[in-house]
Amino acid sequence: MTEIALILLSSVLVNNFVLTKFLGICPFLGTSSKVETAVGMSFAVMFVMTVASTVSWLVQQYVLIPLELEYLQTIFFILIIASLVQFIEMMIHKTSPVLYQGLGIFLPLITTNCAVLGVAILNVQQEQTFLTSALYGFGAAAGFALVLILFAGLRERIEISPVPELFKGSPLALITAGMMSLAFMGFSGLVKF
Amino acid sequence: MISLLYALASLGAFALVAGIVLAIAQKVFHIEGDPMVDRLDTLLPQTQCGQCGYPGCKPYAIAVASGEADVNHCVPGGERTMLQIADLMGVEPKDLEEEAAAPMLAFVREDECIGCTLCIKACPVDAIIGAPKQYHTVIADHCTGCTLCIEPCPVDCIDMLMKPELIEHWSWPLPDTKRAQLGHERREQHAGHS
Amino acid sequence: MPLIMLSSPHAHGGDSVRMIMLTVILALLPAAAVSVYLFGWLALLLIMTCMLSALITEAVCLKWMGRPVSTLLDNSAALTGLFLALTLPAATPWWMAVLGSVFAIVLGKQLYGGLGYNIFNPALSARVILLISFPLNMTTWIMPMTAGDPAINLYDFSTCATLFLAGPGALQLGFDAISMASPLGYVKTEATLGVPVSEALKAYDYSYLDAFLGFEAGSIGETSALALLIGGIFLLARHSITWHIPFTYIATVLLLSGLFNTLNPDQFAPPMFHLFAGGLILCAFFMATDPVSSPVTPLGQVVFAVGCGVITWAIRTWGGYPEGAMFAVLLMNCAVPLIDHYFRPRVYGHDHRNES
Amino acid sequence: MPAIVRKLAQRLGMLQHSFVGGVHPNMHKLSADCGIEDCDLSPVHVLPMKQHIGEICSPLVAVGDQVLRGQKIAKSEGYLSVPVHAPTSGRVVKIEEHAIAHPSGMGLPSIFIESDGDDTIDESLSPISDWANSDPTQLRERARMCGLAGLGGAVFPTFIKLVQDKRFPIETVVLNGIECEPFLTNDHRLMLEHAEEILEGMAILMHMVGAASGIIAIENNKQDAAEAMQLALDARSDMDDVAVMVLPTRYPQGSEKQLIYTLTGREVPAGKLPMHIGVLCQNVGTTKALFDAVVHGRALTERIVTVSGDALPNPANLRVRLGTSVRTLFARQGLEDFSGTHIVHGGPMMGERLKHPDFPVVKSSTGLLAMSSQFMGSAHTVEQPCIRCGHCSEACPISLVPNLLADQCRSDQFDKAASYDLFDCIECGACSYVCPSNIPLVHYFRYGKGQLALQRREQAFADASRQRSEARDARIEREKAEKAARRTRVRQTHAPKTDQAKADTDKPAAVDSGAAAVSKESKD
Repeated sequence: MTEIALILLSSVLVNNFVLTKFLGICPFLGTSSKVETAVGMSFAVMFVMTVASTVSWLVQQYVLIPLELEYLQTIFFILIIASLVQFIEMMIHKTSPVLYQGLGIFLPLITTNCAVLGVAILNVQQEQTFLTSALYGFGAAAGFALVLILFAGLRERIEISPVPELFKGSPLALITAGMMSLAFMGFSGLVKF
Repeated sequence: MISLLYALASLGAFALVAGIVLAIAQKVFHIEGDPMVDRLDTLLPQTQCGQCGYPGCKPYAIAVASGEADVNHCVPGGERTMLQIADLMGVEPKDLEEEAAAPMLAFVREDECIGCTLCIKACPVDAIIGAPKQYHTVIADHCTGCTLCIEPCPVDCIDMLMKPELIEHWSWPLPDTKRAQLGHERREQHAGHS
Repeated sequence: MPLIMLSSPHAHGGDSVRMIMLTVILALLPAAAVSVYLFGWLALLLIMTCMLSALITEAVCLKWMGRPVSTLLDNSAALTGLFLALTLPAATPWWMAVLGSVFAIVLGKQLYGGLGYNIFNPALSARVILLISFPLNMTTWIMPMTAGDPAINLYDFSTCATLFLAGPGALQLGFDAISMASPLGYVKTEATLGVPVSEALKAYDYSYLDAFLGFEAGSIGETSALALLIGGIFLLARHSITWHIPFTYIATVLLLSGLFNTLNPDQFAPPMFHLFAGGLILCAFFMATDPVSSPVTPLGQVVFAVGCGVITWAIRTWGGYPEGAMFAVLLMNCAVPLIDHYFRPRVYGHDHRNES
Repeated sequence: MPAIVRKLAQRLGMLQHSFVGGVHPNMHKLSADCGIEDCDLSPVHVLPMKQHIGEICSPLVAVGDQVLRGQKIAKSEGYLSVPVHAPTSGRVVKIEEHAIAHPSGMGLPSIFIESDGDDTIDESLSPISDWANSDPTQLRERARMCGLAGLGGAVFPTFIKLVQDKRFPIETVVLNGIECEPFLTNDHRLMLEHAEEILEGMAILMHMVGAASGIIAIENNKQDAAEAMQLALDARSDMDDVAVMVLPTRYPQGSEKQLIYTLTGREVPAGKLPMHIGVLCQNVGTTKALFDAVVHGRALTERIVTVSGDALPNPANLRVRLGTSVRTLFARQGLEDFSGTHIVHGGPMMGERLKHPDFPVVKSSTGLLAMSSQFMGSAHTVEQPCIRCGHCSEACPISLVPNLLADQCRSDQFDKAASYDLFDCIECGACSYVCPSNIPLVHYFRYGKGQLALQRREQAFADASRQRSEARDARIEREKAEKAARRTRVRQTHAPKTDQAKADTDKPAAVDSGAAAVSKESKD
């Protein structure tokens, strides 16, 4: 029980994928201009990441290792992720056309979200079990969701501020992300994992 | 050699499974038509004026939804409509090609009207009433000011008049302060490229 | 006044931003005075340098952005400089103070559009940047009231000026003699070695009275709980802040530490230690209540303060850094727009919050 | 006192309910000791065709007509409306647009009546002295006929509220003598000088809505008025369940919703009226007017106006006929030169600043203030950035978050502002009053509300246009189909078979090319 909590805490706060591992920066900046879009993106990423990390663990354990095909790891994982993304894309298009339009290109681009592949590969490297890899995937996605939604809130506020011309848009967004990253450094060492 | 076969077979099998799952998903999540068209259509001002190059608001909505038309062709809708469409479509706003004119109303000079009904046929919202050989009249509350009735009139008896300003419809402008100007600057900028 | 359209109301209560900022500066004066008493010329030099460089940076920024330089008179830059100085260790060299002020004004405030638009507390963000960039300098504390040591007399201007201009290296020999660990740092280090908290405190010769009055190592403005409380009560009385943030923040820390201390006194420090140690009171009364970077609504402020309290205590107890208060405030700053959105008060005549 | 503690105390019954927020502006009640004076008749009275909230009236008289005081000169069009009456006897000299007390500077069609000096009263409405045995609906019609509208400034047609509805029985009648606006003293003086009439009016109100109890609410800066009302109350034997309540002074206590909460601890649900929670709230001035209408059969032709302001030499409370020029009122009180002064219609917190004094006194004219540039300047200085101090949220009597709302209005996020309950704002001005950055918050809200109203109007128009357009397309389609069907029938009976096959293949092509030509043309 404690271990589960620690894994979650570690992947959400201490080893946050975006702010301490600097993975998944592209969707982090791309889909954070509105809180609504960010929430949609968060759910999509949470789904893809959790399922991808479990499926890829299964594939790794029961296909790649028995067949000694570890060198095909990346290809397999990308295939899994791409299929999942296709699936969620169809689902969102059906259930929420507005969110589909809002996410635009970033929805199919979850495929290339390095955080997703990163979780899958890190699970293999850290020799996680089935349960912990699922947890780790979910925690990483929750961490991504947390900072994405926080960041979207901040950006909505920045959007209506008289920011100097030179820093409008991405420059200030990146500076803000940097400041958030500094703040998240406060969590370092909180969980030794 | 064997391992290569394994690799090909497993990859192929996996791709097949993924393909089947996706095919089923495609069936389950199949959508009829384009839900964006109706959403876009509600944003348009429904003047049916054809200034966008399409024969009405709905055709323009269809064209925008399919990506065929740009978001900035609706003249009477002005900047606000353009921004809303761009927002809904998730694309960058574009500059308007034409400034929207002040809202106008068509008015038939009745003593000159010969009762030919051509303007009645031209009106896209049935805002002109009258029978053949009788004076025609524009229902002011229904007129969208699209000017489509001007052209067909053989005796040029239709004028476009400014819509009267009503005290009930008067609204406060933005406060005239430095900060408000900043806000406007931002809006212009937003409309420009951001 | 130009003849433009003016909406009601046509009367005004007379409050101004300038007065609000001035009130906070006044409220900080006791703490600043105590810091000068404890750390001598070092504290005075630090405060002066920070305030001056903050003002100059602000003036340059305003000029550069084409805004009226008279905006300086709103006192906000001076306040930021003072805030920053009070969170720095006494042995901070001048260049670090200047750098911090520039960070605070430029990165913390002006890039976001100036006063009122910053997301993070400017002084705290500069403090954290300095801490992460210069960890050694920022965790080197000196003993307050070091008047007796002939090598380093904090009440001697020339010694302090040398220390301030050339850094601790200039007085290496004597400096070690007066540097010491802060209580939080000491307890944390001992805890990693497996020493129970109570023994660590005994070994440190910790006294609650000293901590309350300010005779302990720490940033120049955070040591004296008494002076800070006087300032805080002044702010509350002047209605510059409301009770929500400071009260909830401190209560959360006390509650959490009290609970865990009761469960396991060896591993967890007692609540009173948490209260007087580090920057808790400074952060609770002055940093977390910074209006610009805290929530607007009372309920939002309570949520914000609970978050600050939990994070502060968690970092102090388990984290890698001995002090978590400023990280906690910065982290909660990130959440302010969302808190503002989700914790609005119930509007008159509406049954539920945010039912729309 | 912290809000939590206060709420808890209120729940436990240890403390009286009290609305949240509010401010304590400097009251400047300069004319509190000035008795009500009668103002002379004006040579010309200007009666705008709309002096209430609701639909505009249409004139009943023509130029040259002779009218009597109290004669109906404009009839209401629609339900939410009350008629307009001649304020004195005389002749209609013209009917045209005239400036009114409106911030836009726009005017309304108005009837100009030249006074003949006789002030002959129209006696066509008979007094109803035995109102206690009259049918409430008859009294309600009397209130409408006499043009009664809320004289506290909101001018909501009074008769609409005076209704007995079985679903919403009125339990309490609240008489609003709060007058929380600075400078204004007209209700104060009215209560001091006409306590008996007001009480009689209140009795009529209670009879009309069938209420058992009543409260007369007065702020504690008008102790003398409270005493006068109490004295008059004690003299009556039929109003045992009516109490005078003296409330601590706080702005905006006079706002209906806030007052009802303070008195009863119940909130008027959003979008509902006080009657839905069993309360009727009337201003003392309106109640006095109701008394006049019922007992004397007099239409609403005059009201008490506080003429005051820090730039006015002689503040006063005047009984003024509607339609009197404001310029003459100010001149009567010693102000002739308007350079450097600002005219405010209403109180300083909610009144409108007007660019010139050439507009008539109307039913909503509670006060006419001449303010110095210095006074106005303190409220209208350069706006500074919001420092999010939250003082506005604290002051807001309906718990909005004004600074976020203002941000949204400023950056045209109107839908978001609406979801933050922009339309619940009562525009009391407490937020702007306390704002240390001098942000004209109310102005932003008005801008936002106006823009939202405009958008909604445009949307409704667009929806209607779309329906008409779709109906037209459907009609054309149907006609085309009918025509084609007819043609086919005709061809089938007359033409040889080969021709018909040819026509069938030709026709769609022709239609297509026609449509293409049309779309090409419009593109050009």
